[in-house]
Amino acid sequence: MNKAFNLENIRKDFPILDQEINGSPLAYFDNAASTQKPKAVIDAIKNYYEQDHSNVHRGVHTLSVRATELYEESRTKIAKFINANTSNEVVFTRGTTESINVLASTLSGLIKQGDEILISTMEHHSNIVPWQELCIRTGAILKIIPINKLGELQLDSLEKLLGKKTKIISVTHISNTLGTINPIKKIIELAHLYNAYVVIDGAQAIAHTPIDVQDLDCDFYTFSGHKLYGPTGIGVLYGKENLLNKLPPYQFGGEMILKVTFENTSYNSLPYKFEAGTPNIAGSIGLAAAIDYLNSLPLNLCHQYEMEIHDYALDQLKSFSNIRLIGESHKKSPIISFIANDIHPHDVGTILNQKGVAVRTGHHCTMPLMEFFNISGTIRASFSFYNTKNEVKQLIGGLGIAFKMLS
Amino acid sequence: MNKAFNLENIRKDFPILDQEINGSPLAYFDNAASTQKPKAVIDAIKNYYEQDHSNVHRGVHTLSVRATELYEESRTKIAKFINANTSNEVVFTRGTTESINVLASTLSGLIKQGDEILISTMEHHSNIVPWQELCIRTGAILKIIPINKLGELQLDSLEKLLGKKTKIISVTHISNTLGTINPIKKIIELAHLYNAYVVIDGAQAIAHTPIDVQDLDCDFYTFSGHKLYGPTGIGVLYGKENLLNKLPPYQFGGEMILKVTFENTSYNSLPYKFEAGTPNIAGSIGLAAAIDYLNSLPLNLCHQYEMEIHDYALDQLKSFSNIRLIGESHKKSPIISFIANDIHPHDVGTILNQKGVAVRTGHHCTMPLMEFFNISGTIRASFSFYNTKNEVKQLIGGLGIAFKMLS
Amino acid sequence: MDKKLQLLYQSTILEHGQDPRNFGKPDRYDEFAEGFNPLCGDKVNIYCKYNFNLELEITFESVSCVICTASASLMTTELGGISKGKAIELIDAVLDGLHCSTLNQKPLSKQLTMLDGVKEFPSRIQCAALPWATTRKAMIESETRLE
Amino acid sequence: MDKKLQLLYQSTILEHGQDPRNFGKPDRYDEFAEGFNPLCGDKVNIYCKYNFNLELEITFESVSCVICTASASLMTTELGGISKGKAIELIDAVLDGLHCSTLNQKPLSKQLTMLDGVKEFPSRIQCAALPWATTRKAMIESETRLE
Ligand SMILES: Cc1ncc(COP(=O)(O)O)c(C=O)c1O
Ligand SMILES: Cc1ncc(COP(=O)(O)O)c(C=O)c1O
Repeated sequence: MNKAFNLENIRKDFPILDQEINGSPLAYFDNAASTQKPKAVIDAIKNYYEQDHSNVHRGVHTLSVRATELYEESRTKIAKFINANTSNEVVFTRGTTESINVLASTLSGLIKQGDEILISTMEHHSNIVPWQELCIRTGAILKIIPINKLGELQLDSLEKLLGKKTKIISVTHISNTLGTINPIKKIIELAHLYNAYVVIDGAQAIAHTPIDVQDLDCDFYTFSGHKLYGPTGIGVLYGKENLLNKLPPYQFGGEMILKVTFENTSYNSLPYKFEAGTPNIAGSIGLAAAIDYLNSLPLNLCHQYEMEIHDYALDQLKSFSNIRLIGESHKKSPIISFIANDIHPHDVGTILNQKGVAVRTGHHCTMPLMEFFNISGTIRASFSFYNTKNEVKQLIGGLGIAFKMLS
Repeated sequence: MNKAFNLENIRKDFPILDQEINGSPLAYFDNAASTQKPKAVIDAIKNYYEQDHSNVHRGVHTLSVRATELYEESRTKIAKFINANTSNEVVFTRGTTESINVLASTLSGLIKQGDEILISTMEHHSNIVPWQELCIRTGAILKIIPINKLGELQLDSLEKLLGKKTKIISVTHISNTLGTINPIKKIIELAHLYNAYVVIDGAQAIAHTPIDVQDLDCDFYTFSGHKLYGPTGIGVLYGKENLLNKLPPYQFGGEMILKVTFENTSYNSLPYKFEAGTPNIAGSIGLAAAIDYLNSLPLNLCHQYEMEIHDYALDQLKSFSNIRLIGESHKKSPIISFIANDIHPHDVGTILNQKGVAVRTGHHCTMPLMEFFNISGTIRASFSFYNTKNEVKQLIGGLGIAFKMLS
Repeated sequence: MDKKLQLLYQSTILEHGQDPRNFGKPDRYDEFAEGFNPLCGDKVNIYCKYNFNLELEITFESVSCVICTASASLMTTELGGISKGKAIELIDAVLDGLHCSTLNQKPLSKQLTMLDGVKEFPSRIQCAALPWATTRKAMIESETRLE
Repeated sequence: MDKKLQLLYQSTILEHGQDPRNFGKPDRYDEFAEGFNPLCGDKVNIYCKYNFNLELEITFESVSCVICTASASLMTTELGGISKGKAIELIDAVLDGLHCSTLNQKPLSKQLTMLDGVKEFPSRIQCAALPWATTRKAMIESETRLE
């Protein structure tokens, strides 16, 4: 890639960024919750509805053929983006949460009482509760891979937890609260020594690091479109073809069947087996447009730039003596979580918003992690390549006001 | 409502209609598969992404508040549209298929071996296969309410099938293949005599008849946004509040929880209990925009007009001696299915499309119904209030060519 | 500085938020409820006790933001010493004022109407409402337990 | 009339579609497979038998559109009397011609290249391909059964 990184041009691609909030320019630092959408994505959805919409897979007429082609092209683009072996390995879901639920539900046939499922202390609720439910249903045991005070996964503890009973390991690639990048390639290698399946929660990673599922050799990888500059309501479940073939369907209805009689029903092949009913056609097309957009950028430079902004913000934050960082892993993505002495994150968030700065405050759907750090929530600033140093200054200025007001 | 029905203006609201297919103007008669979107819906999605997008329910910042308000306003509008008692009774899903799957999955705790589930011969696969799976899981028995040669549900047979063992009746409000309008109010009344729960598949009905869930007294009502002039990837599960409260959650993760620890997790209240993960925010907003749009029309006149088009087409079709109608119920919605002697529907569909006419051909996801009529598929023209008599003439002309070519 | 913010974080509120009254768990209590805001993780525990005059003594514990803590603290100062019936009336007036109308138009003490500042911050209304709703829960649930 | 349509529904195709050759189920057969197109409901049953010279005798039954029926009928006239190896080669050439390249450029009989007309109708390609893919399945699956 010889393309140059041009911040100004990039910002023009995102219409939402150009607005004022409470009289100040918007500084959007809530990218880990959801990223904003480039014009290309919005236009793709608009064009689809204005020109090509119809139901997919079942029609001989032109609009139906166009919609089907666009839908399947999207799948192929996504497969290429994560380097899947075939586009059959890309199942469309509503998002990461549904992807993990599909797995926890359909894998349960392979799980016996006493089997063990491993997750980590830093998981998002979406990667905790489905497995808790699986354990309740099957009598399997949920084991927790611990983390250290820096918010890093303890690989040596993982090695001790692994055993013949380990059937599934489901860990996040990047922590949405701490920013920690987990050594998932190593984890996958270890897990496979014990023939355990590995599920990766890629909700955060997909936007900040290139994903190569074949190189990782992960069994399943999950992510949400809305965190990859794509639409809401669309996500991906990647699974190795032979594994997806082994699993039973998840939902039942149109598209996913081959033949239905009242006595007997047979199922369609991959990926349709997992896509019952009319899918989110516009969502898939929008997600593919997001990927096209990202591919048009110097993506590695974008990732580098995000970390520059992260490092700059971290540096600026050091000027406050009352701040404690939550998450200081050696390998980090552009997310900063912190607390400020006795000041409640919510109050800080409100004051920052009054200054145009959007941060997320609270537990970030990681309550067990909050318990580990013995806090009720954090203030989280999460960055994208469209953020600027000036916005960071705005954040720092806002924090100054908040701290003055609240202490 | 004193508004006049203005076809020309309405057609201008739907950008997709203004195009040529294979050199002829598009005549879109595939509305039962999916309706087209008015500009108001497309703009609502665009505006949302350009101005207000953020993740919902978890933020103190302005965009998050706006997104949440828009999302919840959408729920309220939908609740009002179907006259739900409270907006807590409106759960967002991907579509009808998911709504029925949620029910078949979460109701299974109430079902014992030997219990009976009733569906009808005319159901869509999405209202068959989930119940077949429920029966396999629980040992319940699936019973089929028969229909007559006109494609009408046999109420007297239903009365005979009903009994103490009947736990659930799930029937379609309007058949997507036959156009039959079922007497669901009567069915619900009968079912409740036996304390059976009634699930209504409203996928087709929602666009063609006003729905009042309280008047119907149905326990559950399901429909898809994309068949109501709204976006893909969004649908609704309506359930009576006390019943939804009784059911366990379906998917697990963010939003649907109250508190998570590794030992124990408690669930959020309605409707969030059923909405795990980031929802299809833009989809909900688009669906509400569709409802606003419909409410801006003289909706009863639109429904009347659709039936005029239907009657006109039916009349024109009578000029062909080789046509056999499939579905001749006395109460019908604007859907016409037919076959033409030995000519295969697919061949007819292809030739019609060459003349700009979009119809659906095949089994319409109702294979058991095809078996009942001993056919492999039909040609289906399904109408919307944006269709014109000229388009019907185009259909009739195309059929003439097809029949000449193929026989 | 920002007008709306100053209304939200008035000195009374800040003072109650940082130095709450009636904070703590009593040895003995008649009614109890736990309040939780899943959106931000705020937690409030409410403890109600009635003396021989059937007058309320109310305390709370919380891990919560300034708004929630101040609201709880103000609440305890308002509810202390009145009857349960009166307390529920007052609670309902406040909850209605927060969610539906305004506190200003209600016959409420000046310090309570200050909570109106939260109106400009929709996401914070539930912070102010949580202690009141939790107290209501404590009082009502104990009745259903008695029934 | 429409050029593309006329290419799709050429007289040979219409004729085979309406009066298919080698239609029916034999009393005895060596290989069998059922083909199904879930999109339109088309069904094809393929029956293969080998004579003492190991030459193929192939018949089919179907409920299907003109394109599918004609394709099956044409196929049986092409595959009848040749060896299984040759048959699979031919099948692969046709499937490749339909899905990836064109039949025109392949060393195929004139009547087979007529199926190229389907190329202008993407949703119909699987109609033409179904009988061929089903025959391949019949032949290949019988081998795995023997192994
Ligand atoms: C690490 C992680 N996992 C899972 C999720 C859930 O994603 P979604 O809400 O899009 O289903 C999120 C985002 O909220 C996340 O950050
Ligand atoms: C009667 C009926 N039920 C269920 C469905 C399934 O709806 P969806 O595919 O939107 O989930 C449809 C539409 O295809 C339908 O017509």
